Amino acid sequence: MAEDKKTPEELAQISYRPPGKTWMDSTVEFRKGTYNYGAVPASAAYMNLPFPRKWQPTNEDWNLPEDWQKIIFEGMRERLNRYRSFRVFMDICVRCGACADKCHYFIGSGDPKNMPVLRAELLRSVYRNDFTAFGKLLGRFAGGRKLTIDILKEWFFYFYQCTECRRCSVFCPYGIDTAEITMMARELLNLVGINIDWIATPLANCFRTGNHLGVQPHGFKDSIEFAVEEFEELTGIKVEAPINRKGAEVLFVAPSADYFASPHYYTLLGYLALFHEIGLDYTWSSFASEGGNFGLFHSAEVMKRLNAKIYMESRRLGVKWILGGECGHMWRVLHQYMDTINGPANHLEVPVSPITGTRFENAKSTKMVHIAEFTSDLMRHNKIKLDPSRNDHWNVTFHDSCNPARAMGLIEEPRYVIRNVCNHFHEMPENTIKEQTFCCGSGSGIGTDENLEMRLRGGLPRANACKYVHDKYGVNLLLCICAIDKATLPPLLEYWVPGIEVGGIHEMVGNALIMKGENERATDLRGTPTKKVEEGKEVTEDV
Amino acid sequence: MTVIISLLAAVTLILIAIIGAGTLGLQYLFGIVIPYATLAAFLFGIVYRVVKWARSPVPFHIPTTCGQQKSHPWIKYSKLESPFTALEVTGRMALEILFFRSLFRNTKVDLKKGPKLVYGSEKYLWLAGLAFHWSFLIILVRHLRFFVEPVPFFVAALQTLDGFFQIWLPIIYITDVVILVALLFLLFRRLYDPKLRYFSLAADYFPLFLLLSIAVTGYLMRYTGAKADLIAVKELAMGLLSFRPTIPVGLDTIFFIHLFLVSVLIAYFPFSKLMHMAGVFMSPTRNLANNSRAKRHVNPWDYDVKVHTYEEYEDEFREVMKAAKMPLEKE
Amino acid sequence: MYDAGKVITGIIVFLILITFPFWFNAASGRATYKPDPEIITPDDQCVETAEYMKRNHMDMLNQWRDQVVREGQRTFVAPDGKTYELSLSNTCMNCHSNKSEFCDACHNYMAVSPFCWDCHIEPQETTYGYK
Amino acid sequence: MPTFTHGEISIDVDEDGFMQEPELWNEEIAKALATTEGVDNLTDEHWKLVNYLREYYLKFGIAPMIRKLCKETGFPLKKVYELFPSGPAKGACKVAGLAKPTGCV
Repeated sequence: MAEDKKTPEELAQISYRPPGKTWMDSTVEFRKGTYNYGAVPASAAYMNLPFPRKWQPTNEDWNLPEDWQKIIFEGMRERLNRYRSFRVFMDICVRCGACADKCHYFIGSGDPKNMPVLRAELLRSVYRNDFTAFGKLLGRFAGGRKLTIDILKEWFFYFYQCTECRRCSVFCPYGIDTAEITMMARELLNLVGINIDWIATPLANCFRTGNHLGVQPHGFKDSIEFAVEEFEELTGIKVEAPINRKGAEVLFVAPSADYFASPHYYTLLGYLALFHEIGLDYTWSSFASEGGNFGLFHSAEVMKRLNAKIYMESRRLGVKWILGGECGHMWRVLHQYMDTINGPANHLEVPVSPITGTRFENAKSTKMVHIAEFTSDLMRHNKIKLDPSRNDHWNVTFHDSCNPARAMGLIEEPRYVIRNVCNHFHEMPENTIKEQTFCCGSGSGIGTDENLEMRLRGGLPRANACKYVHDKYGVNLLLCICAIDKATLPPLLEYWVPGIEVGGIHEMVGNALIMKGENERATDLRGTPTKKVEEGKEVTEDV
Repeated sequence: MTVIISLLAAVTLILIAIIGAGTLGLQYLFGIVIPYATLAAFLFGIVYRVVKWARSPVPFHIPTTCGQQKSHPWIKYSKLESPFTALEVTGRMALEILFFRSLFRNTKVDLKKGPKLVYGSEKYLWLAGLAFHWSFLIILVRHLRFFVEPVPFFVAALQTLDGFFQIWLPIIYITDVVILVALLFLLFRRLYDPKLRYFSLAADYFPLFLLLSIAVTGYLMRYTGAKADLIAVKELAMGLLSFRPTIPVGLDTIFFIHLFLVSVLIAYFPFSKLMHMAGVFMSPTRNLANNSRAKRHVNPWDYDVKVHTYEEYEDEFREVMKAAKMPLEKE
Repeated sequence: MYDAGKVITGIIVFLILITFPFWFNAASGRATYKPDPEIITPDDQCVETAEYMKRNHMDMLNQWRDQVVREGQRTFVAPDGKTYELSLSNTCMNCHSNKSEFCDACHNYMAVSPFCWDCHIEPQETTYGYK
Repeated sequence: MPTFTHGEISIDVDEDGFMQEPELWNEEIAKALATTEGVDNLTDEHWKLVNYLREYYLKFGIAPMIRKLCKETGFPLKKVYELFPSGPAKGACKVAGLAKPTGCV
């Protein structure tokens, strides 16, 4: 990657003019920086995925099983019978093109097969050829294509260049959701043993240790304890962070990156501060130590297998309800799938905030509450003391993560939280936020380094909107509620618009929270001096 | 290439009608047999397709939310973009079906130097789409005067309204003009925009040519010297509808072309992208309420999967957990 | 989740709407009705053939009006050389004097509402002693 | 799967040059792997980092939190990048024979 890195100016030389020849028979070139590595056989085998083998996309021969076409067709038939979305979306697209320039990958790459309509056609053409009367009769003339190895390679390339962000589906007059189509394509690829490692290995880790990173229970404890210690150094307050404690009222589940990576870590400190200050009776779990679920990016079956631990653990620990941290796709699974795949959660109670008494009616069946819902409720009822001026050194903007925005409608809660803890909040342009938000370019399990070029391309629309508020308002911090965002936006912004850092909203809460018995805060949770202190310093120096 | 093939297909259809109903005088075939057959194909085809879709369940609850969810009572939620109740879903669907709500959001992106991305509003597709579909519907309803006796008041009222400007004689209907402009725009757009041209299939051009041909033959019979004998046309239609088909005197070739093209359209309909008419009602990203955490959605084909239990987990990590003084189920 | 009830309802509603002409005509009992415009005071022939008049009378009347009102031209020469006065009341209605049996027969059948009578006074049919 | 060879050393690595069998790691391999990261000479500071990673890995089976790494070695993140230009995960971990962390990181 480092070797042939293009400058932003070079990368932004994008033409939206498609090539002259037809899309129906071009082949894919696996150029470094644009594709993901194949799954490590051990990870695939651990998850009992079909045909684990040593394989890379650049190989001429993909060592497919003998009857791979039959497997794909059988898999397609099965999925057409199982998913109305798949069947309807295969049939009703009129190719109006409204989706074409809504995809961040198309905007950033100009590759016509990144237009959602054409991405879907890659699959649809095969469906048409073998599952519809016109296709069987007229073949290519009816837009049908015979399934060949080149088409399979094309599927792999382009369905791992879709982040399942659903932005296109907002604009589609029939609500055709490319995420659904990508999910089906990825499931089909999995059937013949084609997976990427950035998904397969987190799956195996998560199945075994409870989290994508593979942090084992003692490592989990070590990390949480480290955060507790560091928090004490920062504030003088020793918080409780119980792990696997039975009988707690609330089980808290966060994405694993929160206790591993930066800047996620500062959000973790924010959670710890908040829970301590309100005296929440809660516990962490080393087993349910991952809210995220890369199964969503792989197959419905694996999603279910990984998600099962959350309800299982809530039952074992005997909690009343579950609270979930800042994470994007995690909330797609929790909001739209968990109750269906692993519910009903009759062992739990309808969530009630022990601090405000608010009953979370909107979560009365799933029994899991988003932390932005929880915290905004605390603020609404004035249950916490806040000093937003402690965040005055940050000029913030908010990036709606795809899944909370377009699969959940969680739009105002995080904004309410931010307005309570930050004095300088500026929205990015209207076409790039809320339901029209742009993906970070790295979601759906493709936020790794081998495809960095595609990530930078896909992240261009988001970065460009950041640049707008950076230039206009001096925004220097992008807040988000997604662990993938926190991991992948820093290098993205550094590339396209240096000078913007990335943080979580509960980091800001942690900064602004006035805690009983705390030391005067000279710095925020990252160790950055607060404005007050800086200004104070200048004054004393002047004197 | 696909454009030319589609155009040729439409021209061929016209020639078939000219030769068949005109030269060969197969009026019984073109006036009775084909309309019956295609109507049957239309009705059967649509029901068949919808039933086929409906036989696949909606296993997961996957609405696309385009607005604020219902959570706290003090946050106003978007009833039409993130509906919570069945009634609100109906509202969302009505907006979608009657006014193409989602398409109304359409934007276009421009990459300026910098790089700087600029998003502009792009309403032409929405406007042309809406104009076409509404005109088509009104024209269809206006045609009821050929199909029912007595002609209901709403058909006459619609005619009066549609002929509001009273230009020309017979009065030019607004929808006749609008549908032509809209169809030409939709065709032009497909040909002009290189992105669209790139992914457009014959199946995208063909319906446009077909509809244009139908419209033009209709105009010829209404507005020009090739006027049809309307009484004869209605007699044919009424005969078909009462299952006493006859070929009345006074039907011209131009009418048979028109009728044949319409027959082709309705036969083609269920097996083509035109099924979006029914599909739009069945799209799970639009027709579900955003209430999945409040109300459990059941997957009918759900099956048990291999999960990793806590017991297995503790068995694997008991030693290190013990060393780290973590609570254990089994010592 | 199949929503079978909703889908079936939808299909039924669709079928009812789309077959509206079938059952409407069956209910009205006028499926076999055919208008039979009657000429009560027949002259030997019309200014043009009946076949032509059926399709084009509206254009002709329109032209006549324009010629009379705008150009003051009041004579029509028929294809057979005979001349007629350009006048709805005095020429056409000589033969087609009964609006309700002649004009309305087809106009109602086809839901046409011509604006002849916006200006012209509707004929007092009884004065012709018919009916 | 690629093989990495450097002088006498020949080991299996993944596409990004990370060791496939971390248990085979030794100091010679570390030196050899460092050359792929543009570090030709491992100084005491490099070793401090590598050894810390190694010890943590042997105890927990994974790399430590970046924050913890910085704190316990006393190197601010900037310094870590100076020592290993491609950073703690891709640079330092590779030299220490650790696997890449995966997930939302």
